[in-house]
Amino acid sequence: MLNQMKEETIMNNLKNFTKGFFRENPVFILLLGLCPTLGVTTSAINGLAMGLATTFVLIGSNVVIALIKGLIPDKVRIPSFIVVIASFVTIIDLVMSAYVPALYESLGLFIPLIVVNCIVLGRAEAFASKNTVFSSLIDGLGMGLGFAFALTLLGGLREILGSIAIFNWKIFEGIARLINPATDYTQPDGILVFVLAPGAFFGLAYLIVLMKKISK
Amino acid sequence: MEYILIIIGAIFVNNIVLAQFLGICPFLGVSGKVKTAVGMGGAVLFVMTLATIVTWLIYTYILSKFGIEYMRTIAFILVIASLVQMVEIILKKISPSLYQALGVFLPLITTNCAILGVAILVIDKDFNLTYSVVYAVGTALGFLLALVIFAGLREHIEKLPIPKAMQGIPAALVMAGILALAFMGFSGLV
Amino acid sequence: MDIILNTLITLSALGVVLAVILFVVAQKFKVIEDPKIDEVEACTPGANCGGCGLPGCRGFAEACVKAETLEGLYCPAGGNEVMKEIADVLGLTAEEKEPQIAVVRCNGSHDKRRKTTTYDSALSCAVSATLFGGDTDCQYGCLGLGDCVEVCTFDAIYIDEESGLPIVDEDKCTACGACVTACPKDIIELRNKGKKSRRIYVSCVNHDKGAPAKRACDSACIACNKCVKACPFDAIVVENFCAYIDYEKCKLCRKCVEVCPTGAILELNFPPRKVKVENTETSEIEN
Amino acid sequence: MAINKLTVSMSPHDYGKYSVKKIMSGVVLAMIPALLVSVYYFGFDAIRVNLIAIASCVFFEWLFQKIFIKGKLTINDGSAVVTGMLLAFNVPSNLPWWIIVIGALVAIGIAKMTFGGLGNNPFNPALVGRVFLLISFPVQMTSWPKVSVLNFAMTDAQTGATPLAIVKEGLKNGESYSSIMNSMPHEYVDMLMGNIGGSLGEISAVALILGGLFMLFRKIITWHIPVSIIGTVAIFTAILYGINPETYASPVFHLLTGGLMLGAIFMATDMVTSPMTGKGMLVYGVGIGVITVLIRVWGAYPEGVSFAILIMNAVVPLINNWLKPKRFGETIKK
Amino acid sequence: MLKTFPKGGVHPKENKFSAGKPIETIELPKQVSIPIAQHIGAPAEAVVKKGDQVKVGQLIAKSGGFVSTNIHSSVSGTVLKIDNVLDTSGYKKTCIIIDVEGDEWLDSIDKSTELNTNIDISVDEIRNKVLDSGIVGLGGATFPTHVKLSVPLGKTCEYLIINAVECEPYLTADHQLMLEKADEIMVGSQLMQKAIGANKILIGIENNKPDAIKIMSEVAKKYENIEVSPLKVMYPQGGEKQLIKALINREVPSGGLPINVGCVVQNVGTAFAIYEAVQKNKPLFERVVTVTGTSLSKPCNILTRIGTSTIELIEAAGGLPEDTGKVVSGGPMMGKALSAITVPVTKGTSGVLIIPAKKSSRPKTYNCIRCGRCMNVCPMGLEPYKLKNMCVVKMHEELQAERILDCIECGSCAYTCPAGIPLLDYIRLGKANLNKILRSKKS
Amino acid sequence: MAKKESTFLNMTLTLFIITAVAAVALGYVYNITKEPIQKAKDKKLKTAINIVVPGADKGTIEIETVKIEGKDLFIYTVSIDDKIIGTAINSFSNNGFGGLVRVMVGFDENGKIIDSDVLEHKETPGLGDKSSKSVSNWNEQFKKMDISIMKDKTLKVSKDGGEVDAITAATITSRAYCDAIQRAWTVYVETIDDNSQQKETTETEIIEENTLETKTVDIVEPNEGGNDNE
Ligand SMILES: Cc1cc2nc3c(=O)[nH]c(=O)nc-3n(C[C@H](O)[C@H](O)[C@H](O)COP(=O)(O)O)c2cc1C
Ligand SMILES: Cc1cc2nc3c(=O)[nH]c(=O)nc-3n(C[C@H](O)[C@H](O)[C@H](O)COP(=O)(O)O)c2cc1C
Ligand SMILES: Cc1cc2nc3c(=O)[nH]c(=O)nc-3n(C[C@H](O)[C@H](O)[C@H](O)COP(=O)(O)O)c2cc1C
Ligand SMILES: Cc1cc2nc3c(=O)[nH]c(=O)nc-3n(C[C@H](O)[C@H](O)[C@H](O)CO)c2cc1C
Ligand code: SF4
Ligand code: SF4
Ligand code: SF4
Ligand code: SF4
Ligand code: FES
Repeated sequence: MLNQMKEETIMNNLKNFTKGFFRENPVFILLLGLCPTLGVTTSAINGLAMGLATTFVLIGSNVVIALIKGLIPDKVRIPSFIVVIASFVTIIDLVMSAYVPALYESLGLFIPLIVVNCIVLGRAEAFASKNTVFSSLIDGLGMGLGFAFALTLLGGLREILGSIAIFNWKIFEGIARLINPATDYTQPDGILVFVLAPGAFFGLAYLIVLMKKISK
Repeated sequence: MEYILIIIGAIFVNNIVLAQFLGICPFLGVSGKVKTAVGMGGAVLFVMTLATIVTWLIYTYILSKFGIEYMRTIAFILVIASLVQMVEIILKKISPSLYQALGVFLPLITTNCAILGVAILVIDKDFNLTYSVVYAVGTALGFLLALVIFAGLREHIEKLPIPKAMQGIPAALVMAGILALAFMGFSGLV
Repeated sequence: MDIILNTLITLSALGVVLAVILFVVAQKFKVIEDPKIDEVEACTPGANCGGCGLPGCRGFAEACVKAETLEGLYCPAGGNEVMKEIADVLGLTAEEKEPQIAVVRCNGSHDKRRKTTTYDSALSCAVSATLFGGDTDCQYGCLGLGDCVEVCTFDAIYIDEESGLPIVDEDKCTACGACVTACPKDIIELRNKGKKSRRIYVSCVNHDKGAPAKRACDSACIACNKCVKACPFDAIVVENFCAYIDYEKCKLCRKCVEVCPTGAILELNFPPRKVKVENTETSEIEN
Repeated sequence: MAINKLTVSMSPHDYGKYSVKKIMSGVVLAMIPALLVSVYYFGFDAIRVNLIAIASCVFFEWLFQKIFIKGKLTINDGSAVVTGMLLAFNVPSNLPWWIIVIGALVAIGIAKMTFGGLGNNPFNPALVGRVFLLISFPVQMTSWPKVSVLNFAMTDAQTGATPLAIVKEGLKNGESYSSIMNSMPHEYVDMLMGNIGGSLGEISAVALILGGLFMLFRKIITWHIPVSIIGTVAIFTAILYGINPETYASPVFHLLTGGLMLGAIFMATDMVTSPMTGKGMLVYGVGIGVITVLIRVWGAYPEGVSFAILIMNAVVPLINNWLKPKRFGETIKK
Repeated sequence: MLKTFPKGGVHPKENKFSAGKPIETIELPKQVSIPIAQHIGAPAEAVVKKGDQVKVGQLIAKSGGFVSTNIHSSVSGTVLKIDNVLDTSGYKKTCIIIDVEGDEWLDSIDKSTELNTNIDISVDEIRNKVLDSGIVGLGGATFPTHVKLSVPLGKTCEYLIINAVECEPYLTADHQLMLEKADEIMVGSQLMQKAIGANKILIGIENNKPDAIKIMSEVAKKYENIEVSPLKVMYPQGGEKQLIKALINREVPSGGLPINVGCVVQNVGTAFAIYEAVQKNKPLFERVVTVTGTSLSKPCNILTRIGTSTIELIEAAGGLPEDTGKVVSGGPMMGKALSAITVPVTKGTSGVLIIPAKKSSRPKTYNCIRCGRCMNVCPMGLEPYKLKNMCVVKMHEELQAERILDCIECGSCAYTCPAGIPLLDYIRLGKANLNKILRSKKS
Repeated sequence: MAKKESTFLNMTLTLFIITAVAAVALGYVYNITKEPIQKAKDKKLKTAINIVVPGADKGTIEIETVKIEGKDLFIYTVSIDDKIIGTAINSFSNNGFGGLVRVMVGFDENGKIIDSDVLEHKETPGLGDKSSKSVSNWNEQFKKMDISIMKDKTLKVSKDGGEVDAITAATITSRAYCDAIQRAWTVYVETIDDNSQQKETTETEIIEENTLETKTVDIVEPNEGGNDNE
């Protein structure tokens, strides 16, 4: 009996965890948090970093909010949540600028803007304020990783098309080096649009189409 | 002249939506109809200007004074969130007609990252108060322009037989992409 | 340490000040919308088919949340399952409905209904219906231009190339009724799905007298009354030169099917009969 | 008795003489003079670029129709050919084939078929393709081969800049307009006839105007758009030139160089992406003219017609909403 | 410069083959089917039953309401049955079917042909006679004329406009009528003028009928206050709103009637029918029909009894050509394609047009290329391409705001569209749907 | 979950407590990260200088700020054991394709360029960004350039009759780069020449190698203006 219940919660948690990737992917399906999605995804690594930073905030705020949900009067719920979220954002902001300054710089303005990312507040409202700490954590992790997944995918796509590279590894040049380490081959530029603003829109548009097809 | 250049730059060259990627959610969300787009744009213009002034003052006279600049994110968002609320209440009292026009959009603005983004940008750019206000107005006008143009486009294609897979957001994003491409023509203007 | 102190003072002051302000404006802090609406909306299929008669799934969710009982509120697309979920969310009880399905009451496939004219206008049943009775001599039958197909959000209905008639996909149709309203000829009807999806119905709606009806279409109902006499349960009436089987009364005995001289009565999903029957061909169309 | 089954259709039962196919083939015809000029000056390369562009546009049109719009195929309406030709007209004649193919893919795939094909695209496909290429491959897209009469040998032609680029660079370096023009290797006559560097279809103003007149005559286009664009550019640049003839180029120069004629006559007039009413067309044309001059004079790019047209394309729905035809019976209030 | 309406319009090839052909009569048919609904408004109610003997001009169906009118027998004989018969609408409708026996007219009808210009008769009497005789507008809409002759309270009518435009290609019935019955038309017009109290009669004739203009102008001199205006040839000048605009430069407001600008518009045929009804006591049971077509050997104008099968008219015009693809009741722009050539001629049948198979199918359709041609030719200043799209996606409120109900269904838009889009098909559908919605809102 | 009743007191109190807790927590984190942030900044600066003046990371750096055309220009004098090994100048040009371009130029004691690199720019990726070392080796050509020999000339790209090969299709950026170097050199010459102090020097500070770890020296941050995004 007990076992079964446990199993059920595990299954539930697993569902909470995986839904963020496809069925309820914040970017492709829910269309939330599009600014960082478009703004920072000039490369896969940027996308991944942004995604992970958001994940951190999501987990943190979800957990804390799930912890204190019973103590907060209804009418100051939102401001309280915002404070919690903003605190985590500030933490990640400080930490990143201290330990990964280069990455921090390339993400720029978008780190503080995690505060207004609708996913974070949305999750706090819709999930964490109603569920247990543990499942909120799982939910935050799932959603966050789903977000990171989307950003990495888009970043990867733009990087491949725009600079013919993936995770900063230049594909043509890399292959040429693998074959002949001494080569002085420099690869041509990619399709520049994809590292610029329009490319972000195009990339996301067609990824959404693709994702809808896949998740069907 | 300088102010005009800031405004032109903010509207065309570094359009907040098409070049800086801020405020995309409302850009996609509230651009179904030209009428609502104008309403939202107006609300953003109003709140963005106000929020920029208030946050600039708070930053310069409180955070900076105490040496706690790092608290700006948390302070700004708190201020913006309550500002929006206050605006809503006050508007309702003093100008019901304006409230009717803007009211529904106000709550959406709290989570519009363009507002917070501009508040932070003017700090980053070390603008003084006048510059900041001009910049905020220009940016908001840019948002309004992009939103209205885009709403026109979306109203137009809504009536057309777009392939099923592309309907809605994907087609809108492609149009936004082409629009961004076209707006690149303005680069170097300022 | 003074940094922490400064932070503490500033932020707390900010917090308190805002709280005071917020108390004043407390009522209005967030979009006042019952979060239950979202929850209920999440339960709905999200197809926005309008089958419930309300503007989209969100409209339905709002109505559910507002309503005190779920009576009269039914999501045909989601069926009883969804209604149960919604009821659970709202702590109410859901109405159970017998599952229904759309049936197309026209048997006039290309080979049974000869074309007398060529239609050459916009490919829409509604347009065609404003122009004339149809490109066959039957002015009641299906026009075959697929307005019903167009409106179905579930891809549950398609035009069969060979017969030129719409066919409802049993598994996909949710009985939302969109096609029923779309058909300008009022051919489509929602009927109880029946046990094991077995159904019997008169697949014809023509109101011509027997002779012209038969001339126009081989499997028209000619109002011969044979089925009325054959039905042991009084489930069949003939009105305006056309028979109609009441699905509440019909017990699926299939006697009427056997006696119908034109094969206008269709039976669906029955096991094959042991005894030989003449007009099996009619059931073949749908299967 | 009737031998045939009677056809039943709604009125009207008679039809006018225009068809999409005829209109499109009319545009192709109108482009022939400009094409001939480009062949004259760029040789075999002009043909090569045109063929590749047209073939790939038609191919992608076919492909995307297969994917997106199952069922009826309408590639034979000729619009893909027009798009292909105009794309070719808008690129340098020495562009590598794969870049042309990418341009065609963008023009047809992204700008046109995404929206459901002919007539649904809010933006001019050929221009989307061109601007996409310009921004993606600025090196290749801005190396203009020098013109050389009837050069059919496939030698690597020398590259030179367009008059607009020469003037822009010169002005930016602080030279005066008159001194730039003095050292400019081209005369106005060259610009009129096409003896200048540039995209392969934009060089000859005369050939383009000829095509425009043909289209006007055949009622494919109306005068509103070309006249308002050209007029606006002329007036705007004349004012600037009047203010300071040393830092601003003359209106004649602006009219004859770059893609202005090509844009005003062939690209801004694309009915799919331009306003419906005459008044709307005038607003649209003035908008294009103003933006073109803004970009040419103060922007980073030497040429702004493509961008201007695309930007005004985006405004077309608003213009259409705003400037509607006058309704019958509107004057008297009920 | 000849007058015309300022905005829109097209000029299709005129093809008036039957112009100048005198009005002929043909052999009586063996059987006629007379629909009880030949007019706008409520159908008439049959007052005869199977087996009844009827005479020519005898009332066989009584007006079924205010906007409705009487139907008379066009032949003498026995009522065979009352049954559903396929008619111009494409549907089977109730018809009174009469077997023809001889040609016995009611005694009250004055069969003489001499002109009676005496219009010393009261207004009420005119209206009653018009109603009794079952007169409807013969210009196409078949609107019961007695309704139009009753000017609503509070409105005054300055002009009676006689619509002799006949802007439809091919058709020549009105043209021929003017050539042969100019005087009768004038008297009929004066009767109407009297009924509505108009000061002046304007007759608008398109410039492609110079002979009619000449005769009518000449005859008009004999009467007071009648003016004949030649007009530039432009379809759809015959539409009453366009005609009013062309003649007196007034615009009927959206949703309004001509009476809102002080006009009543009547067709020449109607004027002649009123003459016959009032002066000769002759109900409306026959009319002039143009039978025409490029492939027809003898295009002609025929005076035919209502209820005659279309095929008999075609036989009289030289028989149905082998390659016939489409038979249209009316002109090519507004006429209705028939689904069978057996349908009976009604009061509204102004012509029968035979179209060869080659020309009978519509042009290939492409997507709309937004060329704006439809908009430029729309005489009502509408945007047909937009209306069509909105009709397809069922945006009914927007359709109303875009004034779809103003569309006069002239077909200029569909005629001119280079993409071959059946614009009018969808616009009609949208209008019908919108009207349905509006009606249900009202109730 | 039952909703908590909202009263004035508990609302204020809750917000107060939450903000207080947040403030303390953040202050704590701030204190922890303060040093690493400072260090990261210093390191960034040092790395940047080190590229153009090798050995800077082991030396002491003296910073001087000069205002030209409303923009700050920084002069870093690098010395090891009081021996000046070179001067790095954070110079700029407004004429880039995307506007401002900042270039760090290192001069040896003879006024020869040791090396140079772009610090900050808004040029187009794939074009103008080739001026950056991390993207291409285009700016290698400035290495060891003896700019002093052109006392009366300005540095120009070959297209304008100069000696610098422009980046393909990015002449504008190349010109801006030359412009920045030219400016750096002018400033360098002026600061070397003690007499010519017309330029208003705003501040001078010293970062010393050993003290860096402990002392919090307020470096004027070179990266003002911020990199908006992309
Ligand atoms: C619904 C309807 C109501 C009308 N009511 C009147 C009326 O009250 N008085 C009148 O003089 N004409 C009336 N008319 C006649 C119109 O003015 C017009 O003459 C008739 O519809 C035929 O015109 P058409 O062939 O241009 O459509 C009415 C027409 C319709 C369709
Ligand atoms: C597009 C269009 C064209 C018309 N053309 C004619 C015409 O050529 N001659 C005519 O008598 N009526 C024509 N009508 C009908 C007139 O609008 C109007 O109904 C008629 O003149 C009224 O007279 P009636 O009631 O006597 O028929 C046309 C109507 C429309 C909508
Ligand atoms: C999208 C785009 C971006 C460009 N970016 C730069 C740039 O960052 N730096 C630059 O010098 N030129 C840039 N250019 C090119 C300039 O417009 C100009 O053509 C070029 O600098 C002239 O150089 P050339 O003389 O080598 O042809 C860009 C061009 C395009 C189309
Ligand atoms: C006058 C005229 C101008 C045209 N101009 C263009 C053009 O600039 N670019 C293009 O892709 N297609 C052009 N077309 C072809 C066609 O309209 C275009 O491909 C549509 O935009 C595709 O939907 C033109 C067609 C016409 C009739
Ligand atoms: S077939 Fe008809 S009832 Fe069934 S789902 Fe489709 S539209 Fe609804
Ligand atoms: S069932 Fe009705 S809607 Fe469907 S194709 Fe037949 S006529 Fe059209
Ligand atoms: S919309 Fe109506 S009125 Fe206008 S042209 Fe078309 S059919 Fe005629
Ligand atoms: S005429 Fe045809 S193609 Fe042209 S705008 Fe109208 S509907 Fe579109
Ligand atoms: S993420 Fe920027 S507005 Fe939503």
